[in-house]
Amino acid sequence: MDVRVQESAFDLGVETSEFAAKTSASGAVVTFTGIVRNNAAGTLEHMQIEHYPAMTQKALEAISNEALTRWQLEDAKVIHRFGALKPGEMIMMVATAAPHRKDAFEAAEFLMDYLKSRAPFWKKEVSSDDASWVAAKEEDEAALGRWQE
Amino acid sequence: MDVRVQESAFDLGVETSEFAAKTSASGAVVTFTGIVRNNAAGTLEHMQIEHYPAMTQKALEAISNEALTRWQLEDAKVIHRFGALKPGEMIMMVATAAPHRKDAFEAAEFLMDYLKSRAPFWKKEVSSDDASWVAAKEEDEAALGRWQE
Amino acid sequence: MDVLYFAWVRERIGLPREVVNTNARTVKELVSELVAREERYEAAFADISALRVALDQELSSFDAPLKGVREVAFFPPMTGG
Amino acid sequence: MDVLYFAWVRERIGLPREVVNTNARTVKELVSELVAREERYEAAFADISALRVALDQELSSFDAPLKGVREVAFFPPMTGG
Repeated sequence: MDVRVQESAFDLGVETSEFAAKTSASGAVVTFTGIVRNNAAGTLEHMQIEHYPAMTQKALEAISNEALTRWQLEDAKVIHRFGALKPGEMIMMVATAAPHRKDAFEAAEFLMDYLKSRAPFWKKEVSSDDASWVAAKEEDEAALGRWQE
Repeated sequence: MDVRVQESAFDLGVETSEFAAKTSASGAVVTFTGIVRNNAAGTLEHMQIEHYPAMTQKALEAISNEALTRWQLEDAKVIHRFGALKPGEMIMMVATAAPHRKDAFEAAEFLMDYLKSRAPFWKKEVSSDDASWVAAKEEDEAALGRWQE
Repeated sequence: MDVLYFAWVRERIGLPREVVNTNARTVKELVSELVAREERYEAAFADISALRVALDQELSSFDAPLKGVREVAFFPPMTGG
Repeated sequence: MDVLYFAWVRERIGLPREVVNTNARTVKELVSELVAREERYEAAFADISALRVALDQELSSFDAPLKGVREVAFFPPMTGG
Protein backbone atom coordinates (compact mmCIF):
# COMPACT_ATOMS: atom_id res chain seq x y z
CA MET A 1 0.00 0.00 0.00
CA ASP A 2 1.30 3.42 -0.93
CA VAL A 3 -0.37 6.61 0.33
CA ARG A 4 1.19 10.00 -0.39
CA VAL A 5 0.09 13.56 0.28
CA GLN A 6 2.32 16.01 -1.52
CA GLU A 7 2.53 19.48 -3.04
CA SER A 8 4.69 18.45 -5.97
CA ALA A 9 3.42 17.01 -9.24
CA PHE A 10 3.45 13.27 -9.87
CA ASP A 11 3.99 11.43 -13.14
CA LEU A 12 0.85 9.41 -13.84
CA GLY A 13 2.66 7.24 -16.37
CA VAL A 14 5.52 6.35 -14.05
CA GLU A 15 3.22 5.81 -11.06
CA THR A 16 0.89 3.57 -13.05
CA SER A 17 3.68 1.53 -14.62
CA GLU A 18 5.43 1.00 -11.28
CA PHE A 19 2.19 0.01 -9.61
CA ALA A 20 1.30 -2.47 -12.36
CA ALA A 21 4.80 -3.95 -12.39
CA LYS A 22 4.65 -4.71 -8.66
CA THR A 23 1.38 -6.62 -8.90
CA SER A 24 2.33 -9.81 -10.66
CA ALA A 25 -0.44 -11.93 -9.11
CA SER A 26 -3.16 -9.59 -10.31
CA GLY A 27 -4.89 -9.69 -13.65
CA ALA A 28 -6.64 -6.35 -13.30
CA VAL A 29 -5.32 -2.86 -12.58
CA VAL A 30 -7.67 0.14 -12.42
CA THR A 31 -6.55 3.75 -12.08
CA PHE A 32 -8.49 6.95 -11.55
CA THR A 33 -6.95 10.36 -12.10
CA GLY A 34 -8.53 13.69 -11.15
CA ILE A 35 -7.54 16.68 -13.28
CA VAL A 36 -8.20 20.40 -12.68
CA ARG A 37 -10.88 21.47 -15.13
CA ASN A 38 -11.25 25.06 -16.21
CA ASN A 39 -14.54 26.78 -15.37
CA ALA A 40 -17.23 27.41 -18.00
CA ALA A 41 -15.93 30.92 -18.69
CA GLY A 42 -12.35 29.68 -19.04
CA THR A 43 -11.11 32.16 -16.42
CA LEU A 44 -9.78 29.77 -13.77
CA GLU A 45 -6.28 30.77 -12.72
CA HIS A 46 -5.78 27.97 -10.28
CA MET A 47 -7.44 25.63 -7.84
CA GLN A 48 -6.15 26.18 -4.31
CA ILE A 49 -6.23 22.93 -2.37
CA GLU A 50 -6.05 23.19 1.41
CA HIS A 51 -5.76 20.18 3.70
CA TYR A 52 -5.39 19.22 7.36
CA PRO A 53 -1.87 17.81 7.49
CA ALA A 54 -2.12 16.00 10.83
CA MET A 55 -5.25 14.20 9.64
CA THR A 56 -4.82 13.67 5.90
CA GLN A 57 -2.31 10.83 5.78
CA LYS A 58 -4.17 8.95 8.55
CA ALA A 59 -7.52 9.39 6.81
CA LEU A 60 -6.21 8.21 3.43
CA GLU A 61 -4.53 5.19 5.00
CA ALA A 62 -7.73 4.29 6.86
CA ILE A 63 -9.75 4.48 3.64
CA SER A 64 -7.16 2.41 1.76
CA ASN A 65 -7.07 -0.24 4.49
CA GLU A 66 -10.84 -0.41 4.41
CA ALA A 67 -10.69 -1.05 0.65
CA LEU A 68 -8.05 -3.76 1.10
CA THR A 69 -10.32 -5.43 3.68
CA ARG A 70 -13.55 -5.25 1.72
CA TRP A 71 -12.30 -6.41 -1.66
CA GLN A 72 -9.91 -9.07 -2.81
CA LEU A 73 -7.15 -6.59 -3.67
CA GLU A 74 -3.47 -7.22 -4.02
CA ASP A 75 -2.48 -3.58 -3.63
CA ALA A 76 -3.74 0.01 -3.59
CA LYS A 77 -2.12 3.37 -4.16
CA VAL A 78 -3.37 6.88 -3.38
CA ILE A 79 -1.60 10.14 -4.21
CA HIS A 80 -3.27 13.47 -3.41
CA ARG A 81 -1.75 16.90 -3.97
CA PHE A 82 -2.34 20.19 -2.20
CA GLY A 83 -1.37 23.78 -3.04
CA ALA A 84 -2.13 25.84 -6.16
CA LEU A 85 -2.88 23.71 -9.22
CA LYS A 86 -3.49 25.10 -12.70
CA PRO A 87 -6.11 23.84 -15.19
CA GLY A 88 -4.90 20.60 -16.73
CA GLU A 89 -2.77 19.65 -13.73
CA MET A 90 -3.40 16.33 -12.00
CA ILE A 91 -4.86 16.66 -8.52
CA MET A 92 -4.80 13.06 -7.40
CA MET A 93 -4.81 9.43 -8.44
CA VAL A 94 -5.83 6.10 -7.04
CA ALA A 95 -4.81 2.68 -8.34
CA THR A 96 -6.08 -0.76 -7.41
CA ALA A 97 -4.80 -4.21 -8.38
CA ALA A 98 -6.88 -7.38 -8.04
CA PRO A 99 -7.15 -10.87 -9.49
CA HIS A 100 -10.61 -9.97 -10.88
CA ARG A 101 -11.72 -6.79 -12.61
CA LYS A 102 -14.90 -6.36 -10.57
CA ASP A 103 -12.89 -6.01 -7.34
CA ALA A 104 -10.43 -3.58 -8.93
CA PHE A 105 -13.24 -1.38 -10.31
CA GLU A 106 -15.37 -1.39 -7.17
CA ALA A 107 -12.47 -0.70 -4.83
CA ALA A 108 -11.34 2.24 -7.00
CA GLU A 109 -14.86 3.70 -6.97
CA PHE A 110 -15.08 3.19 -3.22
CA LEU A 111 -11.75 4.97 -2.70
CA MET A 112 -12.93 7.87 -4.86
CA ASP A 113 -16.29 8.19 -3.13
CA TYR A 114 -14.59 8.30 0.27
CA LEU A 115 -11.83 10.66 -0.85
CA LYS A 116 -14.44 13.08 -2.20
CA SER A 117 -16.39 13.41 1.04
CA ARG A 118 -14.26 12.06 3.90
CA ALA A 119 -10.66 13.07 3.25
CA PRO A 120 -9.81 16.49 4.73
CA PHE A 121 -9.26 18.50 1.55
CA TRP A 122 -10.99 21.72 0.51
CA LYS A 123 -10.86 23.32 -2.91
CA LYS A 124 -11.04 27.00 -3.74
CA GLU A 125 -11.43 28.15 -7.32
CA VAL A 126 -9.40 31.25 -7.95
CA SER A 127 -10.24 33.01 -11.21
CA SER A 128 -9.26 36.40 -12.54
CA ASP A 129 -12.32 38.10 -11.05
CA ASP A 130 -13.45 35.80 -8.24
CA ALA A 131 -12.40 33.28 -5.62
CA SER A 132 -14.86 30.81 -4.15
CA TRP A 133 -14.81 27.61 -2.17
CA VAL A 134 -16.11 24.58 -4.03
CA ALA A 135 -19.30 23.40 -2.31
CA ALA A 136 -19.68 19.74 -1.46
CA LYS A 137 -22.17 18.06 -3.78
CA GLU A 138 -25.18 16.21 -2.45
CA GLU A 139 -24.60 13.52 -5.06
CA ASP A 140 -21.11 12.91 -3.64
CA GLU A 141 -22.50 12.43 -0.15
CA ALA A 142 -25.25 10.21 -1.59
CA ALA A 143 -22.64 8.10 -3.41
CA LEU A 144 -21.36 6.86 -0.04
CA GLY A 145 -24.71 5.21 0.67
CA ARG A 146 -23.81 2.51 -1.81
CA TRP A 147 -20.98 1.26 0.43
CA GLN A 148 -22.87 1.19 3.71
CA GLU A 149 -23.60 -2.29 4.91
CA MET B 1 -10.99 7.89 -30.09
CA ASP B 2 -8.04 5.57 -30.42
CA VAL B 3 -8.47 1.84 -31.06
CA ARG B 4 -5.45 -0.37 -31.71
CA VAL B 5 -5.02 -4.11 -32.20
CA GLN B 6 -1.35 -5.04 -32.13
CA GLU B 7 1.11 -7.81 -31.43
CA SER B 8 3.75 -5.53 -29.92
CA ALA B 9 3.86 -4.40 -26.29
CA PHE B 10 2.53 -0.99 -25.26
CA ASP B 11 3.81 1.31 -22.53
CA LEU B 12 0.97 1.78 -20.05
CA GLY B 13 2.63 4.85 -18.56
CA VAL B 14 3.12 6.60 -21.89
CA GLU B 15 -0.35 5.65 -23.16
CA THR B 16 -2.04 6.86 -19.97
CA SER B 17 -0.09 10.13 -19.81
CA GLU B 18 -0.76 10.92 -23.47
CA PHE B 19 -4.44 10.13 -23.08
CA ALA B 20 -4.79 12.29 -19.97
CA ALA B 21 -2.86 15.18 -21.57
CA LYS B 22 -5.24 15.27 -24.55
CA THR B 23 -8.37 15.51 -22.42
CA SER B 24 -8.20 19.02 -21.03
CA ALA B 25 -11.96 19.44 -20.59
CA SER B 26 -12.28 16.30 -18.46
CA GLY B 27 -11.85 16.09 -14.72
CA ALA B 28 -11.83 12.31 -14.57
CA VAL B 29 -9.68 9.71 -16.32
CA VAL B 30 -10.14 5.98 -15.65
CA THR B 31 -7.88 3.24 -16.99
CA PHE B 32 -8.14 -0.52 -16.86
CA THR B 33 -5.21 -2.79 -17.66
CA GLY B 34 -5.36 -6.54 -18.09
CA ILE B 35 -2.22 -8.48 -17.21
CA VAL B 36 -1.36 -12.14 -17.87
CA ARG B 37 -1.56 -13.99 -14.54
CA ASN B 38 0.32 -17.18 -13.92
CA ASN B 39 -1.75 -20.29 -13.19
CA ALA B 40 -2.07 -21.71 -9.67
CA ALA B 41 0.80 -24.14 -10.23
CA GLY B 42 3.04 -21.39 -11.59
CA THR B 43 3.71 -23.36 -14.77
CA LEU B 44 2.25 -21.01 -17.39
CA GLU B 45 4.72 -20.46 -20.20
CA HIS B 46 2.57 -18.09 -22.17
CA MET B 47 -0.96 -17.09 -23.06
CA GLN B 48 -1.57 -17.46 -26.79
CA ILE B 49 -4.09 -14.87 -27.96
CA GLU B 50 -5.79 -15.52 -31.29
CA HIS B 51 -8.09 -13.03 -32.98
CA TYR B 52 -10.13 -12.50 -36.13
CA PRO B 53 -8.25 -9.70 -37.87
CA ALA B 54 -10.97 -8.64 -40.31
CA MET B 55 -13.46 -8.28 -37.46
CA THR B 56 -11.45 -7.14 -34.42
CA GLN B 57 -10.83 -3.48 -35.25
CA LYS B 58 -14.44 -3.02 -36.39
CA ALA B 59 -15.80 -4.67 -33.24
CA LEU B 60 -13.63 -2.61 -30.90
CA GLU B 61 -14.56 0.60 -32.70
CA ALA B 62 -18.26 -0.25 -32.50
CA ILE B 63 -18.00 -0.92 -28.75
CA SER B 64 -16.05 2.32 -28.21
CA ASN B 65 -18.58 4.34 -30.21
CA GLU B 66 -21.38 2.82 -28.18
CA ALA B 67 -19.61 3.95 -24.98
CA LEU B 68 -19.13 7.48 -26.35
CA THR B 69 -22.85 7.59 -27.16
CA ARG B 70 -24.14 6.24 -23.86
CA TRP B 71 -21.99 8.28 -21.48
CA GLN B 72 -20.84 11.85 -21.40
CA LEU B 73 -17.29 11.02 -22.43
CA GLU B 74 -14.68 13.25 -23.95
CA ASP B 75 -12.54 10.42 -25.26
CA ALA B 76 -11.88 6.69 -25.11
CA LYS B 77 -8.89 4.51 -25.92
CA VAL B 78 -8.65 0.75 -26.41
CA ILE B 79 -5.47 -1.24 -27.04
CA HIS B 80 -5.61 -5.04 -27.32
CA ARG B 81 -2.69 -7.31 -28.10
CA PHE B 82 -2.54 -10.72 -29.73
CA GLY B 83 0.19 -13.36 -30.00
CA ALA B 84 2.16 -15.11 -27.25
CA LEU B 85 2.24 -13.16 -23.97
CA LYS B 86 4.20 -14.19 -20.90
CA PRO B 87 3.01 -13.92 -17.28
CA GLY B 88 3.24 -10.31 -16.16
CA GLU B 89 2.83 -8.89 -19.67
CA MET B 90 0.00 -6.49 -20.36
CA ILE B 91 -2.71 -7.89 -22.61
CA MET B 92 -4.85 -4.83 -23.11
CA MET B 93 -5.96 -1.49 -21.74
CA VAL B 94 -8.92 0.82 -21.94
CA ALA B 95 -9.01 4.47 -20.91
CA THR B 96 -11.96 6.83 -20.59
CA ALA B 97 -12.08 10.58 -19.96
CA ALA B 98 -15.17 12.40 -18.75
CA PRO B 99 -16.19 15.55 -16.93
CA HIS B 100 -17.59 13.41 -14.09
CA ARG B 101 -16.09 10.32 -12.48
CA LYS B 102 -19.28 8.25 -12.63
CA ASP B 103 -19.32 8.40 -16.43
CA ALA B 104 -15.61 7.59 -16.67
CA PHE B 105 -15.97 4.55 -14.37
CA GLU B 106 -19.16 3.18 -15.91
CA ALA B 107 -17.93 3.57 -19.48
CA ALA B 108 -14.67 1.77 -18.62
CA GLU B 109 -16.61 -1.10 -17.02
CA PHE B 110 -18.92 -1.25 -20.03
CA LEU B 111 -15.96 -1.41 -22.42
CA MET B 112 -14.41 -4.21 -20.38
CA ASP B 113 -17.61 -6.23 -20.15
CA TYR B 114 -18.08 -6.01 -23.92
CA LEU B 115 -14.44 -6.72 -24.71
CA LYS B 116 -14.58 -9.85 -22.56
CA SER B 117 -17.51 -11.44 -24.34
CA ARG B 118 -18.03 -9.67 -27.67
CA ALA B 119 -14.62 -8.86 -29.11
CA PRO B 120 -13.23 -11.71 -31.26
CA PHE B 121 -10.30 -12.83 -29.12
CA TRP B 122 -9.59 -16.31 -27.79
CA LYS B 123 -7.02 -17.22 -25.18
CA LYS B 124 -5.08 -20.44 -24.87
CA GLU B 125 -3.02 -21.16 -21.78
CA VAL B 126 0.21 -22.92 -22.71
CA SER B 127 2.05 -24.42 -19.77
CA SER B 128 4.98 -26.81 -19.61
CA ASP B 129 2.72 -29.87 -19.54
CA ASP B 130 -0.58 -28.73 -21.02
CA ALA B 131 -2.30 -26.36 -23.42
CA SER B 132 -5.96 -25.48 -23.07
CA TRP B 133 -8.38 -22.88 -24.34
CA VAL B 134 -9.73 -20.54 -21.69
CA ALA B 135 -13.46 -21.14 -21.33
CA ALA B 136 -15.82 -18.17 -21.38
CA LYS B 137 -17.19 -17.50 -17.90
CA GLU B 138 -20.90 -17.37 -17.23
CA GLU B 139 -20.33 -14.40 -14.97
CA ASP B 140 -18.78 -12.49 -17.89
CA GLU B 141 -21.81 -13.16 -20.07
CA ALA B 142 -24.07 -12.23 -17.14
CA ALA B 143 -22.17 -8.95 -16.64
CA LEU B 144 -23.53 -7.74 -19.98
CA GLY B 145 -27.07 -7.86 -18.63
CA ARG B 146 -26.35 -4.74 -16.65
CA TRP B 147 -25.98 -2.68 -19.84
CA GLN B 148 -29.09 -3.90 -21.63
CA GLU B 149 -31.83 -1.34 -21.81
CA MET C 1 -18.21 -18.39 -49.74
CA ASP C 2 -15.26 -18.07 -47.36
CA VAL C 3 -15.67 -20.06 -44.16
CA LEU C 4 -13.33 -19.26 -41.24
CA TYR C 5 -12.65 -21.20 -38.05
CA PHE C 6 -11.03 -19.93 -34.84
CA ALA C 7 -9.64 -21.34 -31.60
CA TRP C 8 -10.66 -24.96 -30.88
CA VAL C 9 -13.06 -25.00 -33.83
CA ARG C 10 -10.05 -24.34 -36.08
CA GLU C 11 -8.06 -27.03 -34.27
CA ARG C 12 -10.79 -29.68 -34.56
CA ILE C 13 -11.43 -29.00 -38.23
CA GLY C 14 -7.71 -28.71 -38.88
CA LEU C 15 -7.69 -25.57 -40.99
CA PRO C 16 -8.28 -21.86 -40.46
CA ARG C 17 -10.24 -21.08 -43.60
CA GLU C 18 -11.66 -22.69 -46.71
CA VAL C 19 -13.84 -21.84 -49.68
CA VAL C 20 -17.19 -23.64 -49.59
CA ASN C 21 -19.57 -23.89 -52.51
CA THR C 22 -23.03 -24.16 -51.04
CA ASN C 23 -26.68 -23.49 -51.65
CA ALA C 24 -27.43 -23.43 -47.91
CA ARG C 25 -30.04 -20.79 -47.13
CA THR C 26 -29.17 -20.42 -43.44
CA VAL C 27 -26.17 -20.87 -41.18
CA LYS C 28 -27.79 -24.02 -39.76
CA GLU C 29 -28.08 -25.53 -43.24
CA LEU C 30 -24.42 -24.74 -43.88
CA VAL C 31 -23.49 -26.46 -40.61
CA SER C 32 -25.50 -29.55 -41.64
CA GLU C 33 -23.68 -29.70 -44.95
CA LEU C 34 -20.29 -29.44 -43.25
CA VAL C 35 -21.17 -32.03 -40.59
CA ALA C 36 -22.20 -34.48 -43.33
CA ARG C 37 -18.77 -34.20 -44.93
CA GLU C 38 -16.35 -35.63 -42.40
CA GLU C 39 -16.01 -36.62 -38.78
CA ARG C 40 -13.79 -33.65 -37.89
CA TYR C 41 -16.63 -31.29 -38.79
CA GLU C 42 -19.01 -33.36 -36.72
CA ALA C 43 -16.60 -33.03 -33.78
CA ALA C 44 -16.38 -29.28 -34.20
CA PHE C 45 -20.12 -28.71 -34.58
CA ALA C 46 -21.32 -31.35 -32.07
CA ASP C 47 -22.93 -28.69 -29.87
CA ILE C 48 -23.72 -25.48 -31.70
CA SER C 49 -25.00 -23.89 -28.49
CA ALA C 50 -21.31 -23.78 -27.52
CA LEU C 51 -20.47 -21.89 -30.71
CA ARG C 52 -20.81 -18.40 -32.11
CA VAL C 53 -21.09 -17.30 -35.72
CA ALA C 54 -20.24 -14.07 -37.49
CA LEU C 55 -21.53 -13.16 -40.96
CA ASP C 56 -19.32 -10.70 -42.82
CA GLN C 57 -17.61 -9.88 -39.48
CA GLU C 58 -20.82 -9.18 -37.57
CA LEU C 59 -22.02 -11.47 -34.77
CA SER C 60 -25.14 -13.25 -35.95
CA SER C 61 -27.31 -16.28 -35.21
CA PHE C 62 -27.48 -19.82 -36.59
CA ASP C 63 -30.94 -19.07 -37.99
CA ALA C 64 -29.69 -16.12 -40.04
CA PRO C 65 -30.04 -16.28 -43.87
CA LEU C 66 -26.82 -16.56 -45.89
CA LYS C 67 -28.08 -14.61 -48.89
CA GLY C 68 -25.44 -12.08 -49.97
CA VAL C 69 -22.99 -13.17 -47.27
CA ARG C 70 -19.39 -13.52 -48.37
CA GLU C 71 -17.63 -14.58 -45.17
CA VAL C 72 -18.89 -16.91 -42.43
CA ALA C 73 -16.82 -17.43 -39.27
CA PHE C 74 -17.35 -20.09 -36.59
CA PHE C 75 -15.73 -19.86 -33.16
CA PRO C 76 -16.25 -20.56 -29.44
CA PRO C 77 -17.51 -17.80 -27.11
CA MET C 78 -14.96 -14.99 -27.07
CA THR C 79 -12.54 -14.51 -24.19
CA GLY C 80 -11.06 -11.06 -24.75
CA GLY C 81 -9.88 -8.52 -22.22
CA MET D 1 -6.94 22.66 23.82
CA ASP D 2 -5.87 23.37 20.24
CA VAL D 3 -8.69 24.51 17.99
CA LEU D 4 -8.11 24.48 14.22
CA TYR D 5 -10.12 26.04 11.40
CA PHE D 6 -10.03 25.21 7.73
CA ALA D 7 -11.32 26.66 4.44
CA TRP D 8 -14.04 29.30 4.82
CA VAL D 9 -14.32 28.66 8.56
CA ARG D 10 -10.68 29.73 8.81
CA GLU D 11 -11.35 32.76 6.62
CA ARG D 12 -14.37 33.92 8.61
CA ILE D 13 -12.64 33.54 11.96
CA GLY D 14 -9.47 35.01 10.56
CA LEU D 15 -6.96 32.54 11.92
CA PRO D 16 -5.99 28.91 11.27
CA ARG D 17 -5.47 27.78 14.85
CA GLU D 18 -5.63 29.00 18.44
CA VAL D 19 -5.33 27.65 21.97
CA VAL D 20 -8.63 27.74 23.84
CA ASN D 21 -8.98 27.28 27.59
CA THR D 22 -12.38 25.79 28.16
CA ASN D 23 -14.43 23.63 30.47
CA ALA D 24 -16.88 22.75 27.69
CA ARG D 25 -18.02 19.16 28.00
CA THR D 26 -19.11 18.69 24.40
CA VAL D 27 -18.28 20.13 20.99
CA LYS D 28 -21.61 22.00 21.04
CA GLU D 29 -20.71 23.68 24.33
CA LEU D 30 -17.35 24.71 22.90
CA VAL D 31 -19.10 26.20 19.87
CA SER D 32 -21.44 28.15 22.17
CA GLU D 33 -18.47 29.57 24.05
CA LEU D 34 -16.76 30.61 20.84
CA VAL D 35 -19.92 32.15 19.37
CA ALA D 36 -20.37 34.22 22.55
CA ARG D 37 -16.92 35.74 22.08
CA GLU D 38 -17.09 37.77 18.88
CA GLU D 39 -19.13 38.29 15.77
CA ARG D 40 -16.62 36.55 13.49
CA TYR D 41 -17.19 33.29 15.41
CA GLU D 42 -20.92 33.80 15.15
CA ALA D 43 -20.49 34.20 11.38
CA ALA D 44 -18.44 31.02 11.14
CA PHE D 45 -20.75 28.90 13.30
CA ALA D 46 -24.09 30.36 12.14
CA ASP D 47 -25.21 26.98 10.75
CA ILE D 48 -23.42 24.03 12.28
CA SER D 49 -25.31 21.63 10.04
CA ALA D 50 -23.04 23.06 7.29
CA LEU D 51 -19.93 22.19 9.32
CA ARG D 52 -17.91 19.13 10.21
CA VAL D 53 -15.77 18.53 13.28
CA ALA D 54 -12.77 16.28 13.91
CA LEU D 55 -11.53 15.36 17.39
CA ASP D 56 -7.86 14.42 17.51
CA GLN D 57 -7.96 14.01 13.69
CA GLU D 58 -10.99 11.71 13.65
CA LEU D 59 -14.33 12.82 12.18
CA SER D 60 -16.80 13.16 15.03
CA SER D 61 -20.13 14.78 15.92
CA PHE D 62 -21.12 18.00 17.63
CA ASP D 63 -22.61 15.99 20.50
CA ALA D 64 -19.32 14.21 21.21
CA PRO D 65 -17.67 14.72 24.65
CA LEU D 66 -14.40 16.66 24.76
CA LYS D 67 -12.91 14.76 27.69
CA GLY D 68 -9.29 13.88 26.93
CA VAL D 69 -9.39 15.57 23.51
CA ARG D 70 -6.34 17.64 22.62
CA GLU D 71 -7.17 18.93 19.16
CA VAL D 72 -10.53 20.05 17.77
CA ALA D 73 -10.88 21.02 14.11
CA PHE D 74 -13.83 22.76 12.44
CA PHE D 75 -14.31 22.85 8.70
CA PRO D 76 -16.89 22.72 5.90
CA PRO D 77 -17.79 19.41 4.22
CA MET D 78 -14.70 18.07 2.50
CA THR D 79 -14.19 18.32 -1.25
CA GLY D 80 -11.29 16.02 -1.98
CA GLY D 81 -10.58 13.94 -5.06
